[in-house]
This record gives sequence, C-alpha cells and structure tokens, in this order.
Amino acid sequence: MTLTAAEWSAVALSLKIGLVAVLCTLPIAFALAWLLARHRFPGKILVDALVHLPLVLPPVVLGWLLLVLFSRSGPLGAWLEDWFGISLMFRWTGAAVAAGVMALPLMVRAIRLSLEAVDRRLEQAARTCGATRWRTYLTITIPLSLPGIAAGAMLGFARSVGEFGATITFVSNIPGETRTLPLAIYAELQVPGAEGAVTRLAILSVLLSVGALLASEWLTRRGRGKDAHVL
Amino acid sequence: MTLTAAEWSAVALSLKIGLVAVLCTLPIAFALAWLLARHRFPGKILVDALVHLPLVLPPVVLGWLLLVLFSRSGPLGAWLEDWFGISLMFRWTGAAVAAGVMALPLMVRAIRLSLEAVDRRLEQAARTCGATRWRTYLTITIPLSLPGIAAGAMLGFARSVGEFGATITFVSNIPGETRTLPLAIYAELQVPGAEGAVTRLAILSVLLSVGALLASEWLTRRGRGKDAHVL
Amino acid sequence: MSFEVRVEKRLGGHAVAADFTAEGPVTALVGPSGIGKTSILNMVAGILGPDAGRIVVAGRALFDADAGIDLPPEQRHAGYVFQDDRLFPHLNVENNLLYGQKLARARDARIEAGEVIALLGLEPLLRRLPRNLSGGEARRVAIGRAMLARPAFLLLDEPLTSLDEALREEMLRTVERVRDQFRLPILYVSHNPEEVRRITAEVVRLSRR
Amino acid sequence: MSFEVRVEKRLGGHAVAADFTAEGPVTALVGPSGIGKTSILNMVAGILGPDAGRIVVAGRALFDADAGIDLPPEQRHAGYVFQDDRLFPHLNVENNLLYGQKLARARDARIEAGEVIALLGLEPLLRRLPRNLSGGEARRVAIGRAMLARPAFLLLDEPLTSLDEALREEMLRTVERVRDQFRLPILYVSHNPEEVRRITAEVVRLSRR
Amino acid sequence: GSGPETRRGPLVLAAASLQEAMTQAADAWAAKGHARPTLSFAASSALARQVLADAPADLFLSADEEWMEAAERGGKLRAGTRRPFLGNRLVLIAPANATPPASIAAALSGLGDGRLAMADPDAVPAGRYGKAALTSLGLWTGVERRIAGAENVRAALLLVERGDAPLGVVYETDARASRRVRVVAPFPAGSHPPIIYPIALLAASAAPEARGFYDFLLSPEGRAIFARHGFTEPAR
Ligand SMILES: Nc1ncnc2c1ncn2[C@@H]1O[C@H](COP(=O)(O)OP(=O)(O)OP(=O)(O)O)[C@@H](O)[C@H]1O
Ligand SMILES: Nc1ncnc2c1ncn2[C@@H]1O[C@H](COP(=O)(O)OP(=O)(O)OP(=O)(O)O)[C@@H](O)[C@H]1O
Ligand SMILES: [Mg+2]
Ligand SMILES: [Mg+2]
Repeated sequence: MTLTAAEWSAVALSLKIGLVAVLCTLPIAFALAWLLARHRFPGKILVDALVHLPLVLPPVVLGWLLLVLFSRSGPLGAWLEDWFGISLMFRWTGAAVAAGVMALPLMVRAIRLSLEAVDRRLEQAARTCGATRWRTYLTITIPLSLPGIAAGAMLGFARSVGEFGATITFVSNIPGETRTLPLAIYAELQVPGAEGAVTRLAILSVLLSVGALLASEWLTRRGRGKDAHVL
Repeated sequence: MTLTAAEWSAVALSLKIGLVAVLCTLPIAFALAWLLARHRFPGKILVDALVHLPLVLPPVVLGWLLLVLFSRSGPLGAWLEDWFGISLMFRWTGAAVAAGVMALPLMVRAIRLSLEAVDRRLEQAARTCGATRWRTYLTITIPLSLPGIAAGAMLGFARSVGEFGATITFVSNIPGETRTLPLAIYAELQVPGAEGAVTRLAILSVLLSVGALLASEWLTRRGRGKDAHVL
Repeated sequence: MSFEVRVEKRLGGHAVAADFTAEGPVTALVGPSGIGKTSILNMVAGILGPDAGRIVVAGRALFDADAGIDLPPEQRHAGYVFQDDRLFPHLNVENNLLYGQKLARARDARIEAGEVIALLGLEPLLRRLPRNLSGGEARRVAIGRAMLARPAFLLLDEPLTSLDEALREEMLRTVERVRDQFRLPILYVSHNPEEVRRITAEVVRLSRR
Repeated sequence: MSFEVRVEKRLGGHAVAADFTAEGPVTALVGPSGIGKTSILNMVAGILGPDAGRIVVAGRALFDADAGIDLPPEQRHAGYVFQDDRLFPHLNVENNLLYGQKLARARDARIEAGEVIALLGLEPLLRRLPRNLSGGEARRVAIGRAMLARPAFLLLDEPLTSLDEALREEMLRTVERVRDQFRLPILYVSHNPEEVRRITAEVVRLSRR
Repeated sequence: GSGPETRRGPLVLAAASLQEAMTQAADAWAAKGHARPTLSFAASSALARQVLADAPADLFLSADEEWMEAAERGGKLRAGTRRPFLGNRLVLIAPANATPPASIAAALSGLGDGRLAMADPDAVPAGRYGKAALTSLGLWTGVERRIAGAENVRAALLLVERGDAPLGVVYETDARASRRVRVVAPFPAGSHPPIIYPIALLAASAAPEARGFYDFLLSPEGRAIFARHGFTEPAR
C-alpha cells in the first residue's frame, strides 16, 4: 500500500495531534482524577459533570463552544492573542485542543479508577518511611495507578485519532494544517464511489491505534515489572 | 424551562436508547473485558484492536459500516430479517445498536481495569470455601469489579447520549424514532440564529448525564457498602 | 491414614517438595521460613498445581498426576485458614463467616454458626467490613469462615498469629475438640514448638536439602 | 523519658485510649485483641489523628492537641513494622528495603544496609517482588525497611509473627542490640509474654474499662 | 401531529440545507388534510447511502446531482421520477458590520491573512461549486491557501457570522437566512456548473401519498414555498 502525499500528511498530522493532545491532557486529567478520587468538596458533582461534558454533548456543539471561547473575539481567544500572540483558530494546535478536550473524560475516568484502587495504607507506609506527600505521589501513587494512566492515555489517543466533529467545527478542514485522518475520510465520503479511498484511510487509522495499543500494553507491563520507579 | 413536544420526544428517545444500549452492551463488554484481562490467546491484540475500533474510526464510518452490515441486503441485516423478521433500518433499535457499538470500547476498558485490579487470591479463597468457578465470579469477581462496571456504564451512557455521527448515518434523522438529542441539536444548527434552541437541548443532554452520574456514584458506593452480594 | 502427600513444585528458582504420610488426626508441618509450608497447603487445597505427585486426604485422592486426578478446590472441601486471612473485603463479617456455609450442601452441620461466633467473640463485629477490623479480629473471622465451610479437613496456616493469650488458649482448645470429637484431619503449620507439642505428636519437619 | 503518650480516639463505635509514660528504651504494649494497640502505634507514627492528647517521643513533641502540634509522618522519623507488612508491591525487595534510606538525609548511618540484609537472610531475595515472598520472608523485609529508614525510634507491631525459631532468636538479639547499643526508643507490641519478658521489664497493659 | 399507523405520511430524505423550506412545505401539505410527511434531514451523502442500502423511505431530495445519479445507477429510484427540483445561487458574504468591498476580486485581494470560509472545496457540493467559480474567475490560486473548509455551508456561514473568517462563499439561501452577514456580490451564474437540487421517488416507496406529496412539491404552489426561501428554478 503506497500512500499519496495527502494521505501521508493526514497520517502525520493525526499522529502529531494525537500525541500532543494526550501528553498535554495527561497532567490535567491526572489532577482532575485525583481531585475526584481523593477529595470531597462542595460542587464535586459539578466538576464531575463538567469533565463528562465532552462525552455527552455532540462533538459539533463542543467544536462550536471551542470556537466561541477561542475565536479572536472570544474570551479565551482574546486573552491568548493579547498575552501570548497565540491563535488556535485554523491551526493544528487548535485541533490538538479539540482532541484533548474530547479525550479528557476518558482519561480522567480510567486514571480515577486506578487511583481509587490504590491502597492508601501503602501511602501511609511511605510517609512513615520519610517520604513527603509529593514524594509519595511520585514513588507510590503514580506507579501504582500506572495501569489506569496507560489505559487512559490509550483511550485518549484512540479518541484523538477518531476525533472529527469538534475539530472540523473549531478549526475547519485545512490540508496540511488541520486535515487529520477523520477529516480526510469525511472529504472522501462526500463523493460517490470513493469507498476505496475511505477504506485505505480507515485502515491507516486502525494501524495508528494498534501502535498505541501495543505501546500502552508495554507501559502497563513495565509498570508491573521489577524496577518501576517511573520518575 | 418548558419543553416543546419535539424536545420531549428527543429527551425520551435519548434516555431510552442510552439505557437499552448500555444494558445490552454491558454483558458483552464484561465478557470481552474478562477475556482481555484474564486470558492469553493468539490474536488477543487483534481482539483488543477490534474493541477499540469504534473509538478510532470517525463515527460516520462506523455508521456506514453498520448500514452495510444491517441493511436488508447486508449479511447481518438479511439474517435478522429472515430469522426474526427484525429490521434495524431507520428504527430506534438501530440507534441503540449504534450507541452500544460506540460505547463498547469505553465500557470494556473501564471494566477491564477493575477486573485486573481484583486480587486473584480472594477468588482462590472463595473456591476453597466451596464456590464453583461461576459462583466465584458472581459473588467475588463481579462485586469487586463493581467500580469499573459502574464507571463503564456511566461512560457508555454518556457516550450514547452524545452519539451523533454513527446514528445519523445508520438510521437517519427521523423525529420520534431516531432523532435523539444530538440529532435534534444538529437540526437546530441548520437554522441560523437558533443558538437559544441549541443551548436548551445541550442543557437537557447535560442533565440526562448528570442523572446517570449520580446513579453510577450511588451504585459504586453501594458496592463498597456492607451487604453487597449483587446477585 | 489422614494425609498422604507426595508433591514437587518449582516456584521461581526455588523447589518445594514434600513426602509424608500422617496417621493421626492432627499433623503439624514445621520448618524454616520460606521452605514451602504454605505452598504445600495450597497444593492440598487445590489452588496451586503440583508438578508431580499425589495427594490423598482421609482416603480420598485429591490429586494424582499419574492417574490424571486433579479435583477443583471446591470439590476438595478444605477448611483453609490462610496465612494472610484473605477475607472478602466487600462482605461484612457475618457474610464472610457464612460464605462457605451457604455454599455447602448441608453435608453435615456439626459445627454451628452461632457456636463459632460466640467462641471467637465475633458478635459485636458481625456488621463490620474487614477493613475496619484489627489484626486479631480479622484472624478470628478467617478461622470462623474455615470452620463454617463444613470442611472435610482443615488446613491451618499459623492460625494463632495476632491472637492474645486468652484467645489462643480458646482456639487451641477448639482445635483439640475438633480433633477429638469430629476427628477431622488437620494439617497445622506453626512456628511455635509449644503449640505444636500440645496439639499433636505427629510432626512433619521440612528442611533444606 | 522515651515515650509519653496520652491519646483518645473514637473508631466507629469503639473508643481507643492510652495514657502512659515510659522511661526505658523498650516499652512493651500488650492487651487483648482489638483493644487498640495498633491504633496507638498509628497515632504515634502520625498516620491516625488522635481526637485529643499529647505524644512525646525522646523529648520531641510529635502531637499536642492543646499546643496545636501535629507533625506529619515524614517528620516523625518512625521506623514502623506494620502488623500487615505493607510492602510496596511494585518495588522489588531491594527497593523496598532502601525506600526509607534513600529519603532520609543521612541523619546517621548507624544501621548498615548490608548488615541488615545479611542478618535477615534476604540476599537471595533482593530481586523478588513482594507477591512472590512467603509470609516470613515478607515479614523480614518489613523489619529491614523499618530499620533502614534511619529511624529516631521504632514501632514494632508483633514483629516476630511468621518467623521460625532461629529467625526469632536472631531478631530478638537484634532488638536487644538496637536497645543497648543505639538506645533507640522502641514501642513493642506482642502477644507473647515470654518474648516481652526477655526484652523489657516495662510493660504497658491496655485493658477494657 | 402525525396520524395513526394506517395514515402514515411518506418518509422524505432531504438534504439538510432544505430544512426550513421543506418543513414549511410539509406543513402546507398537512394543512390540506393529508398525513404529515416524516422528514429526515442529513448530509446528502449520508442519505444517498441509506437509499443505496434499501432504506424504507419514499422521497429523496439531494443537494447535488452526483448522489442522485449514484442512487439511480443503483436502481433505487422509481423510473422516470427523477427531476431537477430547485436551483440556487452562490454568493460571497462578509460579516454584516464590515465595510463593504466593491467586488468579489477586490474583497478577495483584501483577504490578507484572513480565511475564506466555504464548504470543503473538494467534497461538499457547495464547496465544489465555489471552487469552480473562483477558478473560472481566475481567483482560485490566490486564495487556495487561505481556504477554511467547513463541514457544510451552515458551518461556513457560522464562521463568517462570528467574524472568525472575514469572507465566505455560501448559497444565497443561507445568506438570506442570516441577519449577521451581508452579501458582497453573487457569483456570475456562468462561472460554475448549474446548482441543482434533484428530487425523485424511491423504488422502495410504499406510502400511499408519496406520489401526491411529490407532485405537490413540484407544483407551482410547492415551488412558491421554496422560492420564498430564495431557491430558484433549476437551470435547464
Ligand atoms: N510466585 C512465586 N515465585 C517465586 N517464588 C515463590 C513464589 N511463591 C512462593 N515462592 C517461594 O517459594 C518458597 C516457599 O514459599 P512458602 O510461602 O510456601 O513458604 P513457607 O514455608 O510458608 O514460609 P513462611 O513460614 O515464611 O510462611 C519461598 O522461598 C518463596 O519465596
Ligand atoms: N476504621 C475503623 N472503624 C471502626 N472500627 C475500627 C476501625 N479501625 C479499627 N477499629 C476498631 O478499633 C479497635 C482497635 O483496633 P486495633 O487495630 O488498634 O486493635 P489491636 O489492639 O491492634 O488488636 P490486635 O491485637 O487484634 O491487632 C478494634 O476493635 C477495631 O475493630
Ligand atoms: Mg507460609
Ligand atoms: Mg493490631
């Protein structure tokens, strides 16, 4: 299977956007998961609901919300523009933001499940051994929740690779900049008789995520291994 | 906020389709999670990849695949028609199938994470107490993986409520039959200046899933409670 | 002949082996830490598969590599007090205690739930979850669960750990009663020579070769 | 004055309370199962907050409800052998043993890793994960980890459980050495009167009121 | 409301851009005492695929000829019922509050680093017409790299409404429906292939009044409803 330049570009973009989205969302997702797993506070159910929002709302609505927030006249967009000279509109960075937002609920849930399964008594043991709260997170909590972190990263990456509605609504379909695999597939789907091209692109998507799957399995297995001080 | 009849119908449909999708997918998701968590077999990575497919592929492609499979002339559609006289085309049942398929990867992952965290030694203890393999699943494994089952059901329900692309592609956008909240939102988005109606519908989606969130929290808490023989 | 155990098992780099035949009702299994006592109990209970050998308890073959016999744990009817308790964390004390009893087809109700609960002083704890128990309380629940599973024989892995003097005495007397009254075969692991001396004269000593 | 403990704590429906001042290096804490020995050790270690009271160890106030003192566990410098081991499941034996040592700013290296490992016979196990250890092996790692955390005092909750006679003797001698040579204050929970008698004359007996 | 099972109206699959006009037409038909047609709006591509998969529907209104052609080739249309139904015009739009440029060429040359919003020029019908028009006007190479390809015309309209794109290419019907955009200039009719919305009865059609509704839509009364929304007579 040889790829056209346009197909290559879509694959490379999907990979780049998926990786950036997952890596940037991971700390946020961990912080939220930790907040939800470990703390009780007024309005917790609201935070929880907010985290699920991107799952519940149709992607197009999410894309529209992002557009409203990040367009030059939007509150966040104006701020980004004024302070950092950054604009997400029509840029691959905007696509990464869309993908990250869509991946967030999946990542938070997976990490939260693992965090809730961590035996708090082991953290207490670490504290009595002299580890500060932070040190305990780094050396005990995070390694023990590695299965959830890996699963979350995997789900998030897969979701990013499949993300369509929010992306096209937020940053449009610009070849080489925001035309990821799903957007390329969409374009092909609009034309009768392009089923062959659609199939090729779909197979590329699947291959990308099989790669991610293997990486996450490897990560989980390594985490269970002998010398797993992750940091 | 008073709702129009059309809005009510979309809410009721979304709720019905979400519940049916989650309830019917749950046993399949559990079986797959169990297979992936507890067994090694050749082709495991393939099964794993297949489970992730609905996440990775753009929903429209999934919808098209479902259309091809379940149309009257399609392999599964012909079989359902011949043997059971059932057709999913343009029916709410088809929308539930689409929602279930899209929810599957999320449910499998969450359940799998919890299953992998279950201490196998407790299952051994149950066996020595006289519980058969099946009895052990019912009384030990399933209750102990309840957090993952609840989280999976929650994620799956939220995903069902937000499902758009696969649904409209597979079963069209038929008021009262397949026009769920996201499809109703899509319809409103076709009308310039209907942001108000879109917002109302989006809020309804969010309320639906906050309900589901509360239900799943309750289920998890109950599972940790005192008398949690679930079956 | 209560126990006939001849097994071999490789665990990691380590080899566990035993070969003994015990006549009396109670057989003590002693030996240095890490020699394989728990592994042998696990093999008798059916949750660890021997590489080779034969296990017969009270005339019933539970495992025989040559004859292809390997009964699943639930058909071996062991009452096993695990070294690490293994209480079911989602069930309260009462449901932990009754877990095995509920499952056994009323084979024989020689050991009564009420009696065991009273003996172990567990009444005030029946509604508690295992995570809220002290070490000795959890130990007592583990003992109670094993006794109430209507066992055909008992596997006790250092059963008196974490118990105070009074409870220890009570438990020893109970083991003696089970030994004398019901004549259930008992395989008893302990590091306490005094305990062993009191309960049986039949001691199997495992040692490194 | 090694320990000054005056605490109260409600746990579920149960109230744990203690009030004692100990002079000697080793203080034994005894009492029936479920009376609150482990809870008191947890309060001294700083992982369970007393409702009221005051805890002073070797002249250092770790907790004082009235003065608003409540040092976090990592600043209390306890060497705590938990009743239930609590080994870190993702770290091998070596990293479990060195976990505390790595964290302590070389306060004093009186207790050497090599020495502890040899004493506890852990060399062959250094690369093992906790889940592959026998009960007694895990116990030894827990003891080693506490001793190597460069503790200012020791909390030992039935430390000799699951150890065979020879290891028990070895460990008792080690405790005696720590007592005599390093003069670390030790709070020692045990159900074995003989063990207690050998190690100290200063016994705090908790009982139900 | 819809009638009982026995009086079920026809099921109409219609391109999403026809939604408002089509809904009014269905209302008008129902007002005459007929069972109200059930309307399903989606992208023409999705609807055509459903037609090709033997969907149990009665009428198909596509936003372009290609998908209708595909349905006909698949044998899914009732013979002789495929008709060009509506036409439309392509216009260049700008936000209502922007200063009006003189012409299409002037507007596009002032684009700067702004974006020209239009439906995907390689895929979506409106985008393909737009690309053809810009090409024949000799403007395409100048703006090719400034295109923001939207999912559909309405999404392109949204970008201009919000001012995120200073210019957009949409159908006249869309431009008229929004108060927040202003037409800079229409594209000359000859600059792109004629815009045609075809209609056809489906071979699978079983609803008794499908033919009646089809005839109503094609009647002067029916066409008048669509004309009020800016649709034109299709070019022959
Ligand atoms: N999964 C495993 N992999 C490798 N080695 C194992 C595994 N399980 C147990 N072992 C080793 O097998 C040996 C026997 O373990 P076992 O638990 O049977 O000892 P034990 O006699 O019960 O000791 P103790 O008195 O300390 O409880 C030990 O050396 C232990 O480290
Ligand atoms: N989280 C909890 N909720 C309710 N009760 C608790 C909780 N934790 C401990 N307890 C109770 O507090 C009491 C003291 O427990 P603790 O573990 O301190 O006892 P102990 O003296 O160490 O007993 P043992 O010798 O059996 O280990 C016990 O009755 C126990 O059931
Ligand atoms: Mg053992
Ligand atoms: Mg205790």
